[in-house]
Amino acid sequence: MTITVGIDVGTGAVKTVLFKIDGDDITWIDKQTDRVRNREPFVLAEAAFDYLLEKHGLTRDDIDYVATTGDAENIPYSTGHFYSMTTHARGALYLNPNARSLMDIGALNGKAISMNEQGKVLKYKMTSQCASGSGQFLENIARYLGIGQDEIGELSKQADNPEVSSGICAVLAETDVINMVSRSISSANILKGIHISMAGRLVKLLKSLKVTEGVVMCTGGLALDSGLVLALNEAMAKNKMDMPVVSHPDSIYAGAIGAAIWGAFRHGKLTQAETLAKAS
Amino acid sequence: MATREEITDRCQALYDDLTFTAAREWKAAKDGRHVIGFMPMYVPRELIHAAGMMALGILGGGDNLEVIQGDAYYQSYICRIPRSTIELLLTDRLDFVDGMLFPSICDVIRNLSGMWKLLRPDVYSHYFDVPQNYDREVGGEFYIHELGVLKEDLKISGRKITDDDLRNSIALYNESRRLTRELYQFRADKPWLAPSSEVYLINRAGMLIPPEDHNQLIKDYIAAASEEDRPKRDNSRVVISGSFCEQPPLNLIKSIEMSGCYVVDDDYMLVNRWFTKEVPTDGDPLKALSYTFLEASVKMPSCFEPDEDNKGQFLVDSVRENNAEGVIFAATSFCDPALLERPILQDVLNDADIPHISFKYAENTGQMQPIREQAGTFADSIKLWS
Amino acid sequence: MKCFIGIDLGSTTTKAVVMDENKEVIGRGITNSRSNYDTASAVAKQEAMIDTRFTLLHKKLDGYDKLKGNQEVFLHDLERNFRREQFVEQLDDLQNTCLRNAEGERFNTVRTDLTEVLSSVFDTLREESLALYAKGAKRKSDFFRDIAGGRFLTLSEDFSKQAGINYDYALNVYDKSIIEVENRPPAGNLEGKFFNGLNNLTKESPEFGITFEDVQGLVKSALAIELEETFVVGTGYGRVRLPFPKDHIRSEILCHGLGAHMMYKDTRTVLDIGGQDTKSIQIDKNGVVDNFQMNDRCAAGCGRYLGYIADEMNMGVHELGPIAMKATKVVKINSTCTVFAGAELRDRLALGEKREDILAGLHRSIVLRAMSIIARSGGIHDQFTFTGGVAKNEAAVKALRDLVKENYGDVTINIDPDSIYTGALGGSEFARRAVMEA
Amino acid sequence: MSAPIRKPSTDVQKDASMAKQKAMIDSNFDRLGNVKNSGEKVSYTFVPGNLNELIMCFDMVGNYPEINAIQNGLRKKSGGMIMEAEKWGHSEDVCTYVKTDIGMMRKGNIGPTGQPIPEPDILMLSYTGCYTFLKWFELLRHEYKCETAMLHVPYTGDGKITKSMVDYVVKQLKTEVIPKYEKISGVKFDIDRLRENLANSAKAEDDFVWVLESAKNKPSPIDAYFGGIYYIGPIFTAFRGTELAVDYYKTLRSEIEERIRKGQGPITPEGEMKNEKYRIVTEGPPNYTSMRDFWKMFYDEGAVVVASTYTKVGGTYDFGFRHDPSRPLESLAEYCMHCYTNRNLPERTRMLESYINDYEADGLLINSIKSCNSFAAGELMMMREVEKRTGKPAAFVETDLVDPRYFSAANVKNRLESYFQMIDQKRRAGA
Repeated sequence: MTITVGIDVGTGAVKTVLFKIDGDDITWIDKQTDRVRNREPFVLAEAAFDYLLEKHGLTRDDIDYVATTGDAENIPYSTGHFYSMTTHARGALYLNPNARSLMDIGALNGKAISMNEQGKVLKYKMTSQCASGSGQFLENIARYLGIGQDEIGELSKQADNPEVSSGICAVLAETDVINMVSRSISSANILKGIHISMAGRLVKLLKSLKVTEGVVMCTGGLALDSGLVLALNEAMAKNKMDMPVVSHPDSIYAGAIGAAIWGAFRHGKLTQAETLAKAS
Repeated sequence: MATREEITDRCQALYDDLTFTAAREWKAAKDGRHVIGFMPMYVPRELIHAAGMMALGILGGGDNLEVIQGDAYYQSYICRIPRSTIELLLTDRLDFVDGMLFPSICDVIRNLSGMWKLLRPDVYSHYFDVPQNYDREVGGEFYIHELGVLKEDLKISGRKITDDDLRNSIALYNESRRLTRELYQFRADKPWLAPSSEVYLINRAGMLIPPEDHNQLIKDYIAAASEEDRPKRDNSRVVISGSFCEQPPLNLIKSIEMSGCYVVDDDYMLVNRWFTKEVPTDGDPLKALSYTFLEASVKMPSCFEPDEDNKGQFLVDSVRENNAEGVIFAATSFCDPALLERPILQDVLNDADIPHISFKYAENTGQMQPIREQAGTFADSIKLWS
Repeated sequence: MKCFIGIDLGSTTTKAVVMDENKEVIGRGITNSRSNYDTASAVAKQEAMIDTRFTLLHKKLDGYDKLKGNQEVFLHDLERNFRREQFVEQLDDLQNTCLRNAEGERFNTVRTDLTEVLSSVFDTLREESLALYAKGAKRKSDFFRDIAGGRFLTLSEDFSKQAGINYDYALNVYDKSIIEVENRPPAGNLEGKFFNGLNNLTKESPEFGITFEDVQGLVKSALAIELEETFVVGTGYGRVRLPFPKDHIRSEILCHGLGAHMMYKDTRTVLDIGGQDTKSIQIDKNGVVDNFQMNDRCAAGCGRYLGYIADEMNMGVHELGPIAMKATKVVKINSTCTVFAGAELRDRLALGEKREDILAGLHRSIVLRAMSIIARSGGIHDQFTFTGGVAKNEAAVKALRDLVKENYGDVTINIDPDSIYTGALGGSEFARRAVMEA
Repeated sequence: MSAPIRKPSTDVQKDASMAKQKAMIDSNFDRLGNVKNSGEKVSYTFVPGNLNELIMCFDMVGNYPEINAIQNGLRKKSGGMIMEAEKWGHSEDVCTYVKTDIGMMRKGNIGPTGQPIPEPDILMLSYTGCYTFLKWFELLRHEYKCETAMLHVPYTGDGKITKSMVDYVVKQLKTEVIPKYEKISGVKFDIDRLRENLANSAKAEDDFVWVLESAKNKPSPIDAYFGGIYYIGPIFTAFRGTELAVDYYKTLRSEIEERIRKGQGPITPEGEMKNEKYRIVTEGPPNYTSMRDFWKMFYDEGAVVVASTYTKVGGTYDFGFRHDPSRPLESLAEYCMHCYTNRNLPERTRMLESYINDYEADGLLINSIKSCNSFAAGELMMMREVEKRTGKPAAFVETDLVDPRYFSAANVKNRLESYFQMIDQKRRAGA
């Protein structure tokens, strides 16, 4: 039996999970999210780590593998680091065994990743260049419109005549939105417009991976935005891609989960190698 | 003999020096010396050398040059190398250069040749065309003529190039290409002994100092590096493709390695190993250069591939020969030749079952996180699945 | 009296200038542009008209012996008191709006606590307003959103913590309410605010030896002068959205050129860094535009860049400059994208660079972009004038001075404290010419 | 595009050439759509440096991917095609002409008029003025695995065409292009047929140049940018060398002679340009996806384009070049090298300078195109030079040929308005 901790240090939040893994028997023991909001992410990470251990009566020595992912290559108490696409793929598969691809929608860029049934990353595509259509942009606009992060999804779903901004640059797109407000376009239609353009970009990424089967999982900070998930499904239909895009209440933990699971896997490999070395 | 640190420190200093002190000093050391700059692609450096001149590679401004004038001349959707090169020119960092060659790379560099003529009408500059037709009678003849024109132009050195001069220079550059290939082979064999950032710096130094000096430097490096005991990491082996013109910041090369990849082949500064075989040192030297160009050039996106079946095969060959596990397409943003070629190469790799990833960079890319992320994921999959 | 008005509808702020028949500027007003352009120009105009009243009052007080040469100070203090009246008025409005928005369904579970938090926040804000507008106090901005907003965020975080509720709620209520408040033109009753202000002033500063009754009449008469909107010219980014006929609209290039010429008649090169536009303009000795260049499709390096950075660091945009001035070195920032600069900033912080050094780098990178645009338009010709919102940022000005010197040597650099009004000033002159020189 | 406002007596003639032009362009699409029945072989090639006279010698029908992209842009179909190509892995950074074509292919290769575009029997890589072309046809060859003829046209980097360059191109025609065409078409090359075609070309070219130069009149009877796009259609594509083209330019010329006689300005989609307020020279391609909006911005301000470089992409005839039946292959070689973007920057700058002076223009407007580096790289340098040499102000806007994402109407309008107001202000100050 292996006890592992997965720590995902992201731009917006630090996610920490505790797992007990025994071969294929994977038990998720606990989880913790801390929004960064201008605090020091590494301090948050360590605090969350210790908090979870204490809560379950564990010490650092009890942990077989501390696996980090995200912006956490340099955490001193980590056993090993996995890059976020590796961990999101595995996490998505854990959350939904039918997932064969995922869209990771973060604050600054989006990624589409395809994987096999064991969670191995096959292909991926990232957005780049300019930040219009990023999660950060959506957050800025929502704040400007006076809409809470958790309200965005429901509101966007009420859109009746979405207004899509043409802007390639986030700053200019922001002005487009201000112009929309001055033309009395409703917040619902503005948000939906942004969702549509984000979804268009993401589905474009996914399409280039040429995935044709399985479920498309949403992970990352924006996975809980139901309006975006709807827009993604609409964009899939428009592109004649016959796969459902789904989210999971724990989607934001995908990276941390993946890290914990890969950590256990790697731990197994390492102990095996050690045993072999001792034997010989 | 110099230690590995001393060699790489010297190369790092050459790399960091945006005023080209080494070339300036070479020029100042003797009256009548001339320096000819060239953009990063094939130019017949043998001719320049034979004329008693130094061929100086102009590879942009890197991530340490503040570009003001250059941005005034270029729109945001043009790659970075021409703008930093203009900046180098307008800030008098190239004031000692006696001529500029703009080889056949792309539309942007081609137009840069005209900008040079407008900005520095009194300094020799020339768009150096190479044939895209590989028939000796057609492209070959044209190219011999182009070489002849250049040979004439280089009379600004005050020295007439004899055939023997040229044969000697060819021999010297044959040696340079052989050593560069040896360096690459050394790295492919033992990548932990020759980190890519070091190999890059050694290779790059060849653009900035005379070939005699550089040949010795490569030898010294290989000797020093082979002596050392450096830890071998659990890295995956990759080939870099698409970086033939604008150079990545050194941090990017380091980041790729840090995130778990050993680079075992690349297309940085191809001019150092452009010919895949020796240029004959007997017979008519211009013919020798021309025919070798037609028949033994490396493959890269600026050159037409007449045989569809052969398109992209070079990359598969490189992966096989170097035991690589995948290919990283690292192309400059807005680089039409590299980015348009990429889908074809990816198809070829897919057919050969070779995994690949791709990202874009600029010479001044400041954010390495997305790059580490991608290279790291690539390395992860080796770590987890091998 | 005849008033010629120029309105510069920018992407972040809207400015208005009132000019009289004699080409004298008698009033200036500014507001956030935000979502409603009509409101923004109405507010800016109203503010300029208020400022005009002060100018008129100034004229009335000129020969008023009882103040013994203290007219300037007196007026300044009166204006400060007037502003406080205005501030409290808007604060009340904001509080009411917040409370109304807190009625929303999503606050059901926390309403009691939230209402309490809000009340505590506003009570504190009202108390603080005295100090905020006290004699000699420095305010970081003239905008209600900036003054009230920054403090609101800090206070509500503290009070939310005490009340044990998530700070997001208060934040959300604020975001909803501030827009409503901003889009409501301030209430009319000018005289009331003048008199309240005057009343406070006479109590606060007995040293003037002036009673309320002493100047009440003068104030009344200054307010009674009829201000005729003789001709209004609109300019700026949003000018096409103004409900003006075509001959009342001028490009901001012409207006900035002319405005700069009016401030400095020997200026030849004008740089304006606005919210999402950077313009470099070459003008001749008459203020006629010879050439201009603007940033391209991407808004990299414009004023909004600083806004993003400020958001990223959770501070007001006005605080950036002073921090950057403390830098001991300038960290190189390569990202030209406004939004990605935030990511680069985090990268640098993670690498252990100091905040002030990074900020110095960010300011330099903005100015570098501007230098390229200047170079595109033909370089700098003596004298050089720097205008726009960013001209108020000392770190940007420092970076500009350094770079101008590095690239063009010793050049006279003009920066007027009122440079943000340059476009509106040019507009008002166009308005004056349209009538007086027609 | 909606129909121009018609005025009975005068515009009937205008419509005659317009209708003729449209019928010609459409007829080529018809011919392409009908190859299954006709059995004609299909040759793909590019506009700059195209060898239409030669291709005609082999009875082949020409398909011009650039023209398809333009037509798809005008019909607002290009945006979806570009997205399609990007979905298939093409970078957002690269040329949208290519991506429109690849996207069209991926979507079933239905041409802009709704007719199918047949697969190529041969790709004629008339590699002129642009490296992107090279990659473009390598991509198509990768897809279709068909015969490809590569014609390397040397760039006139030093501003001149040398004998070695001409020999090189002629040799390629003889050893690469003609044999491949003979093989694919089964038709033996007949140099006399080529001479005949070239003679037709030269005739049409004379009238074409006359049309372009008619803009020297005040007011100009034509718009040499927006209107010019229609005028270049036949001569830059499948019709150069045909009698049809000779006829078209004759008709066009007589219409314009009539307009000059009556002192009329150009016809625009918004109606006749009544008051020529500004005379402008343009550099760079237009934007096709919002062409009407773009043109209207000129119309609203009374700006007429009197000379443009875009109408020289398929040959700089106004600087003296004519196809010459007496030197058939040499003249084809020289034609290729004479195309606008195959000229070096100093030459291009000189051309612009002479346009400003010869056409008595008020200034230079550069529409810089995101997709086309051949045009765009260096335009800012040219702008400065032209300003310096002519003393006339220049303005710079950025759009794209066929990518609707790169046309920001508010942005472009703001700049154009500012520019025209500036010229106006200067004029008043000078008066």
